[in-house]
Amino acid sequence: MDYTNQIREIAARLFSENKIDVFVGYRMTGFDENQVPVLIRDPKEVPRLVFNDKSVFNLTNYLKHEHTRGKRVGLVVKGCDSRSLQLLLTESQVKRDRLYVVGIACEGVVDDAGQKYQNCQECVFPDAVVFDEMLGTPKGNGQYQVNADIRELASKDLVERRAYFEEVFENCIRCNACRHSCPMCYCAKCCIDQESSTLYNGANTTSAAFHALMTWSLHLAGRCVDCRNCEKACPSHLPLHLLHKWNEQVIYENFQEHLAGVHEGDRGAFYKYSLQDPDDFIM
Amino acid sequence: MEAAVNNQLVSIEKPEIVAPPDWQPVIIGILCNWCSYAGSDLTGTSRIQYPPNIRIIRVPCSSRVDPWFLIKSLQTTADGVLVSGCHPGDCHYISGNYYARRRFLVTKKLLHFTGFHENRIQFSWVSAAEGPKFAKVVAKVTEDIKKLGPLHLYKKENFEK
Amino acid sequence: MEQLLVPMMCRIDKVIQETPDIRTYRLKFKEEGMMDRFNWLPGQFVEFSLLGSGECTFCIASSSTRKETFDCSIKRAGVVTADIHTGLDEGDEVGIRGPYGNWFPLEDLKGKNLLFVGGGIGLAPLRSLIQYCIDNRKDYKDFTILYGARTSADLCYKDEIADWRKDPSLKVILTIDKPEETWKENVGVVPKILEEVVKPVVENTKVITCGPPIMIKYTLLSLDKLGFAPKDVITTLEMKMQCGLGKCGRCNIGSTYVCKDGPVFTYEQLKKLPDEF
Amino acid sequence: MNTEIFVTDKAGLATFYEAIIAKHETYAPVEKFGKYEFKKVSALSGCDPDAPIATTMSAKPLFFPRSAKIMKYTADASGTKVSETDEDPLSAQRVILGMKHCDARSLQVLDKVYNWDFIDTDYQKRRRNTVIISARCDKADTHCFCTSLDYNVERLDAMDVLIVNGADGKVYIEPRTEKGKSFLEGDLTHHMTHVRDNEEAAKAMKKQYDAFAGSFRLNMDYKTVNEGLSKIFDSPQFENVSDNCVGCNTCAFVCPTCHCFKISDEKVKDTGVRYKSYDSCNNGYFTLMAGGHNPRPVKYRRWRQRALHKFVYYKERFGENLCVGCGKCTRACPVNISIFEVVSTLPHINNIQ
Repeated sequence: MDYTNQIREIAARLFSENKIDVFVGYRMTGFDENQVPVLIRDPKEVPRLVFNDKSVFNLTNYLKHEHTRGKRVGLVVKGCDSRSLQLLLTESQVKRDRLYVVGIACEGVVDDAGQKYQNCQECVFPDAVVFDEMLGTPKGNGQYQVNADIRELASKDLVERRAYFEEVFENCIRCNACRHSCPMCYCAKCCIDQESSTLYNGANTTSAAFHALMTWSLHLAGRCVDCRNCEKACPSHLPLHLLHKWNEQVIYENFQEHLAGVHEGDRGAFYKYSLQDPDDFIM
Repeated sequence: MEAAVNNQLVSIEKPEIVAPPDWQPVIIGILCNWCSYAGSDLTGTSRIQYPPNIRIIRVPCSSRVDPWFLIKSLQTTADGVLVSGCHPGDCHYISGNYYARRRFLVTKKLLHFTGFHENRIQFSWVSAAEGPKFAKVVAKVTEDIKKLGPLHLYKKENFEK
Repeated sequence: MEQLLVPMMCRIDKVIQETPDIRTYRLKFKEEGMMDRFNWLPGQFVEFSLLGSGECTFCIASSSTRKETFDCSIKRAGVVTADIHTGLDEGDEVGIRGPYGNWFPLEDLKGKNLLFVGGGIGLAPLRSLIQYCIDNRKDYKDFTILYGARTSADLCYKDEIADWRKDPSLKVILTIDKPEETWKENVGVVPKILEEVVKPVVENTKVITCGPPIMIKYTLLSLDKLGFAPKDVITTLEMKMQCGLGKCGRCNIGSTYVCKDGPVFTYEQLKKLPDEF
Repeated sequence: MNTEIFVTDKAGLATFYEAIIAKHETYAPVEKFGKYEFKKVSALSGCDPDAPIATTMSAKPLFFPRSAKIMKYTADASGTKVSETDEDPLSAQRVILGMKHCDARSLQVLDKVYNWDFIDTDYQKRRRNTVIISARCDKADTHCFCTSLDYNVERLDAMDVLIVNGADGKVYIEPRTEKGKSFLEGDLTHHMTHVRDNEEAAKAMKKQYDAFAGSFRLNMDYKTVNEGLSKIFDSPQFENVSDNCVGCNTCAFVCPTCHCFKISDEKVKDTGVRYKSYDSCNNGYFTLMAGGHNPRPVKYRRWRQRALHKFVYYKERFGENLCVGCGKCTRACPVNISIFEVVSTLPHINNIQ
């Protein structure tokens, strides 16, 4: 998967037609195989753009920053990124007419070892769902499957699971990188770090991590697109996908819901209801 | 599900936590203003007894209950949480409790997945006329939580001593 | 360092509602003899904590020459100050640590005419210095106090200002931003009154100013215009602080720590700092 | 020259480590969730003192805890009682194994700020009671640039005991401080050969260092960086380089020299605890004052503060760079921003090879 040349052409064309103010893409770090997101404002810098299977970061994250707000943006999106873009559009966070979206029919991105990421192996929607222009041949949708880690963990008993997650929460350093790198976390003020003394736990303790991660994942339930920006950002390498994938699975199985951000105008499972929803757990 | 070992009450999720002999669970009850709160009021005025472990918070509607409240309760003081609202179809705001139902299920499942017993958070539909039912629900929740033993989430150790 | 961050408990002696959103808390240490050991100079600040809510930085608004108690004037602005306003009453307890920071250059001020320019809650640190100078009256020459607020209701320390006015050697000029029916004194923003009404003598005069950032900015420009040398203009800076000890890394402007090297700076020093306050 | 060196082999080194773990409270890199972190260990099998990769988090939490309790309080009718916490700031001696040079050096840098004016006694106590045993890296990582900064990596005396794995399979153990010297006395080193002013050993160690120093991909001249950055406060360049930063704070949390903290209260009814925990200048609310004024309201200003604090402000104030060249921030950054790249290109110097 290498669309470097096509993306450079598109970006150059958009700049010359004066359709965009800034183009968000990837460039090489210049010192290793990895890539850095880059915001290109000057058409002269277009040749720095690249795109291949190391283009990992979900660029829709930059739509929430002050740097692209109010600007006309050109953007490269993979399958999962386009789903978060779809949700951002549905939630009125970005304006469609200000965007030029280059969709990718994604074949999965790889980590440092050249191994495909887990979410790419299990990807259901590899093709961009929102785009102005599509690169690559669409592969069609995959089959939803239960995450392997979830299956393994769910088979353990309560005491083991509690011990496992206690370790997860203990290793959390409360840097909030997960939240900052999540494209769906755009609140100006987040409830997990409001500087309001009675609600917020500023301390860096296990219980504060429990509170922050659980609340965060529940606020993303039905909205998480499984791009795993959070997990890749986590300096403690915590398995944050467990929380999100579990919620996704619960919603998928119990409410027969689609995955987040697939359909236009679909705000996610928590914004609608059905009379047939399970009721047996309520007294 | 019996958590008692050698007559000592231990936490079902974390057996190394042993309850002190005089331990009583703290349960947070989050009740909707229009049905369950009125129902609990009726329980009181009808002089029906129910366990005193519950601390009641009144909210406008069960859909006001953000999953955050449940997490926060468990994190700080509560050993269990009860959320109660109007029966389906009876919501004062037409459909609030239908939305709430979805959230509760996901929250309950997630807590269960991360190693908390399912009975730590419980839900009920109690209408304004169901005073006896409210007493029964509280009695059941208290009984359940007593069996589960203390939650003793990480935070509490900071405040004891 | 944890021990350095533990506050001493104080009891609130008196609460004075200065304006709708400013209250003055008169404090006294609970521990016997602590009041004698607690020595401060005008311009220094303390960390005021409402246990359970958090800590805030406030300057001490009274002079160490009147030492039975000390005052902190608190404006309702953020989360903790809102908790302080709603939660604290006479007899309640708060934590205090301090005093921290530097103080007004008292030695340099000796034998000079003093012009105090204050705005809103900015009178609080000046009040400490004014009280100190009144108590050491012979060391200083003429006093002029120019004080402005948005409305007449927003003027702090009204009783004390009335006292100052009784003293013939003190010239007190008040101003509010917008005209009001019952208001008989000056109307207009502080820099304008400074230029048009006060018309201070430049020779042998030191100016001490404190107020909201925007007022300070224009006051400094006016003072420049009037011909004051930057070294004769003294102001206090406001920065977010948490430890007050020069460790938490919050209050630095360039390599200057406001909590250690400040909060009192001369205009001359300010000009050298990067523009980040 | 007066150097004492203990010579042994790989097996002897393992025995040495085992003896330390058996005798002292020991911390060493332990693998957790696919990365290394300093943890208390009870057996050599559970840890890896010679871990080839540096720990993701620095050793900073062992000296400056992630979240330290400042005090507890209880309020009742008779008034509020404040008590200091029972947290022990370390009274017994402890040993840290496998600390890299950069981590050890960072403590020397932090000493300056903690021993300035108000003295942090807890930090000092932890410092005093810790013996640092450091194995010199064999090879620099992609993001390492410790040799480019203002300290002599070869003669660094921040660690108490230095371990060098010679190319010939021999292991050289050298005490670098008085504390290290007295630590090595006794039965810890019984099975080793003790040599003094041995040229052969010195040569082998030098050779190892040269190989290590030669493996650096990143080289810069810190003086040019210090000087260059100090002049460009108003440069629009900061906006460009901070463009792709997502403001996630990770860099500050993993940095061995970042020392900013916040103070926060937690309460349950009438009791509460006050904590001091890490904070980062990349947080939007880091300098947000009550009332809404914020001196650093936008990302590039916060970013500038971080870069300049590291290479200009701290240097002006304390005479050291607040950076040890460990590259932890670059490895942790979700978008791979390299602090080396930024500071070396910002003053229009181009040293990336």
